Amino acid sequence: MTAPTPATPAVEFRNVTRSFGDGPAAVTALADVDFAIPRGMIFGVLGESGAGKSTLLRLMNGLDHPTSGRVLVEGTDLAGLGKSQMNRMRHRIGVVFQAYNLVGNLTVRQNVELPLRLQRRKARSGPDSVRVREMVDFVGLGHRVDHYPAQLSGGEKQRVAIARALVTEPSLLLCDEPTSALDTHTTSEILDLLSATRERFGTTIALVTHELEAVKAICDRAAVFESGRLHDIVEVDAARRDRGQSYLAHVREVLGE
Amino acid sequence: MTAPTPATPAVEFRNVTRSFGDGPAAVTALADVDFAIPRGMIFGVLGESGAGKSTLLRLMNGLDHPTSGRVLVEGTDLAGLGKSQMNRMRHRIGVVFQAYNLVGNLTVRQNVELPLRLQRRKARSGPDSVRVREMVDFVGLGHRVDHYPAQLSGGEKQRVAIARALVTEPSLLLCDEPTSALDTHTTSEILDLLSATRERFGTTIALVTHELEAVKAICDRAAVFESGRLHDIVEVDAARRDRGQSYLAHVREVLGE
Amino acid sequence: MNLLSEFERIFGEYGGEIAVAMGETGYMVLVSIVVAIVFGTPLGTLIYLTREGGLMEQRTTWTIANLYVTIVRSFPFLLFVVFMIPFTRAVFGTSFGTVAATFPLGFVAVAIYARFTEQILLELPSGLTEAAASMGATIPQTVFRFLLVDGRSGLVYALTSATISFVSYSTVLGVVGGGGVGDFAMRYGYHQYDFMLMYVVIALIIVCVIILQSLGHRISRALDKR
Amino acid sequence: MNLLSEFERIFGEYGGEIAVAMGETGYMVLVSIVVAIVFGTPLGTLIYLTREGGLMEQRTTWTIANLYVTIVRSFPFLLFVVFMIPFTRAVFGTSFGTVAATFPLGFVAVAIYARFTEQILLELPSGLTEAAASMGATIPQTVFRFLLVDGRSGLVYALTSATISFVSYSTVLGVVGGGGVGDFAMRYGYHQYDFMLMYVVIALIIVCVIILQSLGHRISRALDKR
Amino acid sequence: GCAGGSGESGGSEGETQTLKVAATTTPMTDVVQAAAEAIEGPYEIEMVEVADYVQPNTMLENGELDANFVQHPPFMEEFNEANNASLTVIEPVYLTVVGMYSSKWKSFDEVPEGGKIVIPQDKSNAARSLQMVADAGLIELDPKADKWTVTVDDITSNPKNLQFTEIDIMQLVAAYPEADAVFLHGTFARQLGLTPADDALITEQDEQFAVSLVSREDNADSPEVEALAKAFHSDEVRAVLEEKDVPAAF
Ligand SMILES: Nc1ncnc2c1ncn2[C@@H]1O[C@H](COP(=O)(O)OP(=O)(O)OP(=O)(O)O)[C@@H](O)[C@H]1O
Ligand SMILES: Nc1ncnc2c1ncn2[C@@H]1O[C@H](COP(=O)(O)OP(=O)(O)OP(=O)(O)O)[C@@H](O)[C@H]1O
Ligand SMILES: [Mg+2]
Ligand SMILES: [Mg+2]
Repeated sequence: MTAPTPATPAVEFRNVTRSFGDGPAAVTALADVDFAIPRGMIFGVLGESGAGKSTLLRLMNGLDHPTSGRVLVEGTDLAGLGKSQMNRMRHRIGVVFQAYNLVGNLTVRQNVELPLRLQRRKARSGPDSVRVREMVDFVGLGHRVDHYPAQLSGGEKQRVAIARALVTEPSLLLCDEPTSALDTHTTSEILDLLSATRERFGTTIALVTHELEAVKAICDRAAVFESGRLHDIVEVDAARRDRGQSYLAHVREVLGE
Repeated sequence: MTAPTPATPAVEFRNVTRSFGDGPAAVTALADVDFAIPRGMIFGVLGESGAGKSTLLRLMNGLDHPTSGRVLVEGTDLAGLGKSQMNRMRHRIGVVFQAYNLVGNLTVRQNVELPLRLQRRKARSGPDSVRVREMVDFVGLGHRVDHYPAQLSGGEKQRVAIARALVTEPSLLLCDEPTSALDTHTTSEILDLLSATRERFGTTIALVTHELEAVKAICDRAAVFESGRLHDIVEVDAARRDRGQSYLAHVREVLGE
Repeated sequence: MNLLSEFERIFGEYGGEIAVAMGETGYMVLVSIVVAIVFGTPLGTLIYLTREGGLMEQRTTWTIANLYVTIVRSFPFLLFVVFMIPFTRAVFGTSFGTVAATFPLGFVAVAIYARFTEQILLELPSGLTEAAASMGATIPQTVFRFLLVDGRSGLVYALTSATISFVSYSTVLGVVGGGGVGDFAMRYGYHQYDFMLMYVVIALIIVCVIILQSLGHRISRALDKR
Repeated sequence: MNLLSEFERIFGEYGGEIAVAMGETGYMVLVSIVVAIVFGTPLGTLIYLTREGGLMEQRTTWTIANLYVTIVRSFPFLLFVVFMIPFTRAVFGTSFGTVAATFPLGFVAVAIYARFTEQILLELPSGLTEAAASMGATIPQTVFRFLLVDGRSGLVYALTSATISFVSYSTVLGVVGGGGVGDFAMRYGYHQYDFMLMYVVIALIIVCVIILQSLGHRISRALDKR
Repeated sequence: GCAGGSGESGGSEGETQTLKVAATTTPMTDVVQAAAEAIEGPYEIEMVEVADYVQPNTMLENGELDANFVQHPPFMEEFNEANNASLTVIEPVYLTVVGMYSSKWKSFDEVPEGGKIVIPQDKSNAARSLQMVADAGLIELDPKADKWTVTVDDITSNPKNLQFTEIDIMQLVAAYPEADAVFLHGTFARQLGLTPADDALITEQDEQFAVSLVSREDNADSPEVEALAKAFHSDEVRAVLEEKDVPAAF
């Protein structure tokens, strides 16, 4: 399962360093990171807690800026973009935050609709409204569309965040531990969805995760970070993939009853 | 590895139901749940997203109340406790929240010290201050003691939350996906710590997690929930436990390079 | 003194005038509320956006907007009313009467509510603006679809609180013939030492404000889904 | 008119009196700040705690505390000063002078700041009180070690905002011989038609307030680590 | 010129012309109301109630009013001088009996060392009260200073070391219970159940302090102000003043 790799990569980091604070309390979140994500690839980002993974993603859509070095998305240096150019760029980038960042006073449906509205697509009717419905159904919250985030469980919130990121069919998708609060079963469904999204739209996906199983399941390649340094880039052996088991059966198998 | 099981269980649920709202939008988070956690046991709680796991934990320390049925902790019905009795009970219960719930204006050290301060133990000096230091060091944040939560990564925040829950050496520890934001390596260290805590203090631990590996590694028994119903209770086969591998090696192994 | 017969006397003798005065106060306060929403909310949002580290950091704009709010709020109100007279006259052709009196009150209302708005927005979690940015929201979109959405319950509660200030400020407007219940209480009660009348009217004001307050409270709670 | 020579005249002729008046205002505002912190913060916290769905839900207490705040804030201030005269006299032996005038101002300061405190606490995330409860924190512990800790920047900023209100209110106190710069501006500027003097004094007030405001702003930012 | 006059004036013949007259409190407002009933010709009076003594003059000078009825001539002169204005007295209407009152002492001689004397803060009324205290022999005033514009600074001798507090006219009543002596207008004294004759330590009823109908130089001779003057001299007004126990100045 090799993704198409046209000339310009979807994302390119050129000697990127990002540090916070100065003096003895300074923290170097990323140190001289240099790599590229080819278009259409599902790219895993691995690393221990605090290794710089979230920082990496934030740099990819300009929410944060490198202390030195350059970040290019689809060949464009983010540092060179004006405000509205940046906004247009971001319309093509979906993000699932580690902390979800849902809008508390909007219902599930409204949260998922939001990015479409921002892009002035008419979400009330037409194919977009169908798409909103589809996404919410897909993440298993069809019966909760009119509930507010405060009424949802952790995993349910995370699923809303995923639906919100996917609803615009972005060409680049940044996922920060998108299944951390999800059980194995839901996780594998989400991973399937990510995989299918790439298949159908050629979406490039950067996937931060601690679950090696997830990397194994859908990533083409994964970068391993250690204390801000790019330690290694690992190619995933597609042959070792396996899936499709009932949840309880899986539990029993792993726990050995 | 069987835990001691004295007569009164650490936690007991008697036909507990918890539902939210009414009418067609009503959600039954837990339906007629009946089980007990013997003292000194590490008890896994498994279940898909929205199955009722967080609700279960919240009921165990009186943060939430059953719609019907009774919750007993160490033989005491929580519904019958007065305010100060409840507080004293809670002093013996540590909680790691799914959303961490750190105090944003307190440093790492101050956050960890907090439960000791509340119990009017002198944390500035004496063994408690050593213990704070120890816990912070243990979760690998010794060099970040004076940083604030906003300066930490997701996993680092989670580690502070764990240190805070453990610092008082509680007799009952409630962990809501305590390693969801942590990499495999840190996760296994935390699991070791939980295991050692039980060994040393006889702490009863309720561990909500999606990581079957975690259950396999340290739990004695696990309950599987499905849409609010207790679906099954699984005994963990201790023989199948295995651990101790370098992180990268583990990555390579799982991903098959 | 027989309280009931006192009430009878007061409402019998002054009932009509009290009703007119209530109407005047209602007018002044209502206009202030509208003006506070229409100009105060944007001004407070502007201060929030252009502040150091804000989404639209812009020192000059911030300084001017912030200065307006600070100056108008710290100007002794009675003197502010006097200060505004030439402008009031230029706009309304007259400097007295309820309508003209509302003009200076409007400026104060805007300043008060702008500050409230800023305070509410400052308390919103940073994840909210982060989410907006990540979706490529323009500044207006960030404001209307994120900040004001999650800030709405706080804004409504603050508007209630501000309205109470407007009522209190409106009582000073008797100086330029603004009328209103406050002025009525002053005029008949205080200046003519009919203390019973004065306290009855004040009680009326307070009752209205309490109703307003609990209404604002209720709406605010209903709007908060977080 | 030569502005410089006007200034010379004003400060030459009234410099000493302006200094005294500034001192009086400083006294009134300082006392208000202290009283607001000492009584306003607890009162606002009490309203927050005893509200419907609050940590210490208690209808009667909430109603009384909330009523106090609403009534004092909506009472036309000048009339409130008059209303308080008997009490002021009972406490201070006199109802005149700066010290006595500060008495009614104190009540208003408490009410204003209590409402601010409540508003700030309401905006804090629910995870905070949840964490406190889970650790078995008593109510005072929840307040001092959680709510006031995470609310501190908002509280400081609100105190700045409230202080500006106190300055504004203090100008009304001239009527009971409270003195202060506001009264000075009224007396010499307005009632004796020295408008230049009036605007110079107002400018002085505004400059002081701006300094205060930026100080409050700075402290508030420094305290916010969230 | 007639700089605006009153907004709705200058209508064609047969139409009623509305005259705006400002007043602050009773008994002035009662007088204006009585005058409104008494006025003859194609005029009607609209009373503008203003809770302040400066605004009626500013408004009148600016042509927003046709006349006002809030003050005595010295107060008006003070305004004219300070603001370069051209207000002019049309008719004195009633006399104010002012006095110094005390809740503690029967006569000025009993006022102790360091006694607290509360007086109004506006210049003319302040001068009036100081003059009364001087007449009682408790202080001496600079003979070079004008009798009706003296200030506390003109006190040349104060053997009892009396403390003077200047407050708003409206607040004088509140000062009565605790001051050693307080300046009160007749109407305010009556509110406290005091009568000038029985209760005042000293009274004064100088005719130049008659509360007067005031207009501008540019409309003083106009027919409408003439009609106003006549109305303020009517029997209706006299009846109101009698009812309020205020001595008429006409
Ligand atoms: N206040 C509420 N109003 C309505 N429904 C609620 C409320 N709180 C929780 N729920 C619902 O109750 C169910 C159980 O929630 P709970 O948080 O216990 O799930 P969970 O098992 O912890 O899920 P996760 O793994 O996603 O965190 C969910 O469907 C959730 O949406
Ligand atoms: N504002 C800040 N000030 C100081 N240090 C910061 C700040 N933001 C992030 N850091 C530090 O930078 C490092 C990298 O953070 P980052 O959030 O990228 O980690 P991560 O790999 O996503 O970790 P996790 O898996 O725990 O989420 C961490 O050590 C973090 O504490
Ligand atoms: Mg992260
Ligand atoms: Mg949960």
